[in-house]
Amino acid sequence: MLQVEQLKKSFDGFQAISDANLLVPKGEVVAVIGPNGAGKSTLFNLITGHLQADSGHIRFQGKEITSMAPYKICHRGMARSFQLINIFSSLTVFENVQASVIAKHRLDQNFFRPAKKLFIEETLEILDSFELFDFKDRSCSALSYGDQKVLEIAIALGSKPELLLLDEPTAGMSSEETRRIVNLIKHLSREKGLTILLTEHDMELVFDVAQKIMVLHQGKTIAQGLPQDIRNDKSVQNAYLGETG
Amino acid sequence: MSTNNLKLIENPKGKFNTYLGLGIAAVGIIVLLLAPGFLTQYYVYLLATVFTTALLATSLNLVLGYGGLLHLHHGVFFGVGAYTVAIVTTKTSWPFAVAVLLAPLVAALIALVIGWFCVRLRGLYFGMLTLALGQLVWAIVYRWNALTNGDNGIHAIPVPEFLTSINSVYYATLLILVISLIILYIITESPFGLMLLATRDNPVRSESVGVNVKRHRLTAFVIAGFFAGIAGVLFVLVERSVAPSLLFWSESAEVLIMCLMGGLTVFMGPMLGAGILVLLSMVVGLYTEYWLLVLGLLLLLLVLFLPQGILGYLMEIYNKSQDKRGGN
Amino acid sequence: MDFATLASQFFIGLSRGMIFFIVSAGLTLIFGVLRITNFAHGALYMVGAFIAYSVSTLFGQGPYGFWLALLVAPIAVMFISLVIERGLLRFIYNRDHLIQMLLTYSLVLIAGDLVKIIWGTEYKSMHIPEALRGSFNLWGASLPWYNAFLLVVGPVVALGLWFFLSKTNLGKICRATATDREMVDVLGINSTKVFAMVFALGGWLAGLGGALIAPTTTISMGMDASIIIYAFLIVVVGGLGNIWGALISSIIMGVGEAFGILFIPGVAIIIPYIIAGVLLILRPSGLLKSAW
Amino acid sequence: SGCGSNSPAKTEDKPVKVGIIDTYTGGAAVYASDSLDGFKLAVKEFADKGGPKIEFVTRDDEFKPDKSTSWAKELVMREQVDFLAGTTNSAGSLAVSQYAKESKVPFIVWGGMSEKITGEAGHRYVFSTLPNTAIIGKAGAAQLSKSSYKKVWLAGSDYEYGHSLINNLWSNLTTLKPDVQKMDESWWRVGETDFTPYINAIRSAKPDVLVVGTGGADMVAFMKAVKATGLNKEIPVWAHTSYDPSTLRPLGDQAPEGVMGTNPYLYNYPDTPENKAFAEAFKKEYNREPAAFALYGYMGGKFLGEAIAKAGSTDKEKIIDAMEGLTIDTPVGKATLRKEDHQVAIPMSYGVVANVNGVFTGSDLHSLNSEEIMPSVDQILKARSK
Amino acid sequence: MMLDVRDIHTYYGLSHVLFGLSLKVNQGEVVSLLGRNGVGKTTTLKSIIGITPPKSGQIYFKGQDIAKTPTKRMVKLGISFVPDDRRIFADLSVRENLEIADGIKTGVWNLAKVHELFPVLKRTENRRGGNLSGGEQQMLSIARALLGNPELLILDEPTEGLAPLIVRELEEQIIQLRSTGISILLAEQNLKSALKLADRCYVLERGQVRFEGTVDELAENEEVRSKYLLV
Ligand SMILES: Nc1ncnc2c1ncn2[C@@H]1O[C@H](COP(=O)(O)OP(=O)(O)OP(=O)(O)O)[C@@H](O)[C@H]1O
Ligand SMILES: Nc1ncnc2c1ncn2[C@@H]1O[C@H](COP(=O)(O)OP(=O)(O)OP(=O)(O)O)[C@@H](O)[C@H]1O
Ligand SMILES: CC(C)C[C@H](N)C(=O)O
Ligand SMILES: [Mg+2]
Ligand SMILES: [Mg+2]
Repeated sequence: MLQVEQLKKSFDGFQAISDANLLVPKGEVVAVIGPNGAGKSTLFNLITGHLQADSGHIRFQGKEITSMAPYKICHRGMARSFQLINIFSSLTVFENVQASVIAKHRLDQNFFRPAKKLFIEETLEILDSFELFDFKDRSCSALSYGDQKVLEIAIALGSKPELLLLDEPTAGMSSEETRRIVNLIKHLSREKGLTILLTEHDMELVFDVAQKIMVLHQGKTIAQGLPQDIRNDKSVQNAYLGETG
Repeated sequence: MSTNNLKLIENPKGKFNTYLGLGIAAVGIIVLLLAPGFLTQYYVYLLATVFTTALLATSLNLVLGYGGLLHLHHGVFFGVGAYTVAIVTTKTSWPFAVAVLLAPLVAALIALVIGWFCVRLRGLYFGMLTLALGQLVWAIVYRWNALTNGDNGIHAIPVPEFLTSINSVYYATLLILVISLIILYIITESPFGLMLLATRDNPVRSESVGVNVKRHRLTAFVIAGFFAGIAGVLFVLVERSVAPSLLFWSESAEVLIMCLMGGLTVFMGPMLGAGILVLLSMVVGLYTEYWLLVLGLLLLLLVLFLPQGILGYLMEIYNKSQDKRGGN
Repeated sequence: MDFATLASQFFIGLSRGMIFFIVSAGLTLIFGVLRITNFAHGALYMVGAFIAYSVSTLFGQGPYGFWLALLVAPIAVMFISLVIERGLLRFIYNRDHLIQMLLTYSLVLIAGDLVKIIWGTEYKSMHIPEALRGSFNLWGASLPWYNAFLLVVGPVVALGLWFFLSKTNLGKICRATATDREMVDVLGINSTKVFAMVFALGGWLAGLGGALIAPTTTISMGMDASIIIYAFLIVVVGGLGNIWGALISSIIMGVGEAFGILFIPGVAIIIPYIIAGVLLILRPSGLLKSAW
Repeated sequence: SGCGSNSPAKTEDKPVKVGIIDTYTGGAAVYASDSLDGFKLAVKEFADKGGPKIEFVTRDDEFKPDKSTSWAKELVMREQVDFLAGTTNSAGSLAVSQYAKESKVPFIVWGGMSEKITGEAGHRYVFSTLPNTAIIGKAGAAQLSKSSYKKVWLAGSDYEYGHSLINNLWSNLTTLKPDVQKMDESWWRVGETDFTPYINAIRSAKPDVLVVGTGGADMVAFMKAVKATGLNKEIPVWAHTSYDPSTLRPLGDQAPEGVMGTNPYLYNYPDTPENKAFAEAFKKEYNREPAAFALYGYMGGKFLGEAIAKAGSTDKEKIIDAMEGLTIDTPVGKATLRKEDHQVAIPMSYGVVANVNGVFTGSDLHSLNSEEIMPSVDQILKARSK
Repeated sequence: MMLDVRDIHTYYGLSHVLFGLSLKVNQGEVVSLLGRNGVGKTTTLKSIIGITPPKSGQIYFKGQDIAKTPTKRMVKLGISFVPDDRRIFADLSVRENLEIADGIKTGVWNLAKVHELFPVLKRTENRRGGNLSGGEQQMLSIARALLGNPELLILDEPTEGLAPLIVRELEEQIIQLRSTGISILLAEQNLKSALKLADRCYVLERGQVRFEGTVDELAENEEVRSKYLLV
């Protein structure tokens, strides 16, 4: 599904990603872990085209997408959520998701159909499956942090992706909310057959949902494999797991 | 602290009861239809000027308020539209209707060219490039004596017989204004309009749900240019003359002020601002030499006490009262 | 075109660039630290020129008049700026960018009419001091002494700003405030004072620019509108908030315009916009790193 | 703007109301305030004599042509004035003139100098009470043709006045001296502050003479730069109004000596009793010497008042008829509003800036009578038929 | 008592983050705030320092209510703060970063002394602040705070994102600081680190204190640890 090879990216001389490699098989949940500043978000930004790679390759469904514009990558079936809340702050909850659905149907340049009447069913369905139905007419800035995080994912799903990237979907969430997200991820993966790539610092969650883990450390992939292998990997323990206890 | 994406207002989309809105609009139109009956000629003329400016301001707001782009030189497209009519009618033998149809198209074309460069820039950089390129257009119009008559402008632009009386001009501008506003309103309510708000709120996110943000902004820019071109046509109908100062940056600054004065958050806001500013500059100018001082002081008070604009402020009050009534 | 002409035109352009720099340095400083788009900067420049005129006239336009004007006018403008900052701007620091622009724009309108009320509409002219009159020979072409004087003042101001910003504690605090006001507060430094001071310094520079230009031209209303557009283009092209960027683009603008006047005198009017447009298209976020 | 009314309500005739649109702010405001004071003086003189009664209101166009027209509309439609007047900006004059024609409200131009106003764009409803650029150009060419200049550099403010002046001067000069050649032209924006680069560029091309058409604040700044760069010592310079007090007063002792120029009027030239009386009356009223624009405004008022008296009516059309070909006494002698083109005919003089007993003023003055310098009626008719 | 926070409620705009939180820091004590991401540790610290002043509640510092005191006066009062994201002035050199903080409030700490504590800052003094590694930035940030000569030093996740080696070094230095008599309030996610450094701990959950006690008490309380700290 997704293949990253020898990716490199530096900012003003600082090598944020020095050698990242990743293979995401179709239908699996893959987690990228690593300490703060390892380059996880940067890697995500490179994959989704928000940043341009210095060198290396990213292939999605067999086709090269390195440094392609984000909207084109989205059209090919990849969607993402963001680590920090990144929603359309002045729109209602409904409109937030609807905007994404409209873009999916490529009607974003349509001038003459009232937006109010478009894709109501489809949007409501998504809102419903995310338990956001009751808030649909609220301004999204009035949602709680947890609900905003959920909305963040709902927007991504509006584009009906085949591959979903989640950047720390439970960061800053309470344990109940975290559980809600875990269930959601499992649901999306098992029932909807979505391929999911995520980052998380919550190891419990990672080992719970991930079928495969990649460890990033100082911009390098230091390990990649099944969860139990990663757990026992010496270098990973030194670089990351060891610290979090 | 990101100033790259202009975040213009806290709650940029006023909710408004559609029926109430329609009702107010209908009453407004009826009053305006009857107005020439009991106004002196001059005020009829002044209202026609207000209509022209109102369309210009509303078209700017598509980019400024809805698109969140700091467009500092919208007057260029207005001027280009007006000049197109002036040049076609005085330098060619084409019928007037052709001039009128051509004007918004030429304005949109210029907007396409300028916009093509500008949409790649953000925030104030965007604003300054609109300014620099717009001034370039101004300088060309100012200098190209053979075509534009230079600083003198073009006067006595011939218009069809039925558009010579001030009352007929009034009704013509009103009609075109209303049609344009309806189209603009439909656009703001369309998927395009919704996505425009989305790109303003969060361009990065818009891009990742599959919107080509640059193209979207460019489209908005061109549409705004198109309607500014129509406003240019109205200007010619009302004034029957054009001058390069239409394309000078200070003119654009005034339009910007109108938008802010009325309120960017509300579709009708810029129109209100246009009305207030046009009337103010005329009326205060009659009584004091220092009308700019008066305007400056008013603006100062507005900024300090009503930063969301007049209509924006009224909407806020309205929304609050609605929220209360709606209960929890 | 002989070398002497090119050289003297270059120096004249450079001295024009120095005025641009002095004015836009103030603007960019305010941009960088306060993050305010100060439209009133041009008005402050104009007021500086008028005050310089008045001071110089008070001394019968004699030799002391000019030097005193050069001293007094910038300081007077600095105080005006201080009043503006304390009285108005500080209430809108956390407001939207456009709102801040609008407030400073309203000051432009007010200042214009106040100048008219105070100084009247008759245009004013201030004399070049005896010592700086006339021209001298430079490789066969002549360069006015006053332009040479500007070529000295510009670098002195640049050097002063450099010294102030990189060598004094206050300068360090300014630069720190530009990147992170909250953290400056956390360190126990009064950022409010820094803001007031930077705005005043910006005003001082605007006033200095006005006082320096005053003897070379007619002091009249409308001076503000013509400089502010240049200053904005320069500041943005240079990179918002970057003083050295402003220096470079001032020089490009001044010299570019001078050569435009030399090579295409008929259409010199479009040159600044072409320069700014091309530079912005080539470097969409300014020549040097922006503080934003 | 404020209203100024000077008519004692003693005759039963309704007063004629004049709407003045002029540049009361910005770089050209001196001219407008001079002409307004001149006009007021004329109005006052009529009032003192017991009629005709003239009322007026003023509007500030800020030197912007579009402002001029919108005020013209306001004055005609709302204020219902009988006459329009003013407009220092030539482009503004042309714009207002067009509206005057449409609305059939006569317009007396005492500020805009473009020859188009009474030339190709002239019509029944526009009058000019100041020498236009055709006249100035002809006089200037006459002055310049006295010396052996060959290579000429033309320069000016990049708008109607500058272009029109330079065009007229150049075409007259080529007729008088077919061997002159134009080196190049420089054009600066209105409101240019720094003339050094222009002057340096021109100087390096070494023309025989530099001919300049600029006005207002730019004129003062230009003259100042001429002095500062010492250009006047190297290359002869010609500029209209170079020795007018409005230019020289702000320059003080920094006026560039030797700059040639044209100007129809100085408070002490022509040295006649009529002029002395006018200058004294003006000085008494406004505490300064009248400059050329004071004369233009004064003549505007004079022509209007005399025409009303002659028509014996306040009907606009009748006043126009009376004005056509009207001759009056002015400080510069007899002045006629030519019937065919409504352009005032007065003598024009030329001279150079000189230091006369410690005061900078015009010297070496020569007068050309109006027949020598007015464009012929044929020329006008030909221009209009285009 | 050095610091006494009583029943504070803090909001970000409309969202309510701290719900009646109270805590105390005694003279010369090291107190640690624990809790998972987003429970409000940073917000508590920012409320004390005045960046996000509480809507209600009191904060007493040496007996004086400082709940409404602006941030810029905290150093003069004797409180210094090291934010979690370090907030180094990237464009200033290391030395300049220190110099601007120097002399606001005089006391035992000066440039020489902080160089003694963090020799690395002497070695890198001419480097751009933004070019330092994460660990060096953390030390610079602490040094900068120390130059304010605080009686109470507030540290937000000082060990976050640092390599284990650097963490150990930093812990040493914090212990050294404590021996100089400064009171320290720190937020930590790293339980090991917290247990090593602190005298007492507060465990937060959703903007409220759920556990309060000495380090030993926490070490023994399996339930609290598994429930609120997921360890
Ligand atoms: N635009 C940028 N300019 C300069 N440096 C950057 C930029 N973006 C990220 N970095 C640096 O790159 C490194 C990797 O950052 P990244 O956000 O990818 O980390 P992460 O692994 O996602 O960490 P976290 O777990 O904290 O989210 C960090 O040191 C960061 O400071
Ligand atoms: N600027 C802000 N605006 C709105 N909400 C915020 C803001 N900053 C933090 N929050 C929210 O407040 C809550 C508490 O955040 P806080 O940063 O205090 O947590 P924390 O315990 O320090 O977490 P961490 O361990 O991740 O640093 C979180 O839900 C967070 O999302
Ligand atoms: C400034 C003046 C010299 C302008 C001149 N009166 C004109 O015709 O425009
Ligand atoms: Mg990350
Ligand atoms: Mg925190």
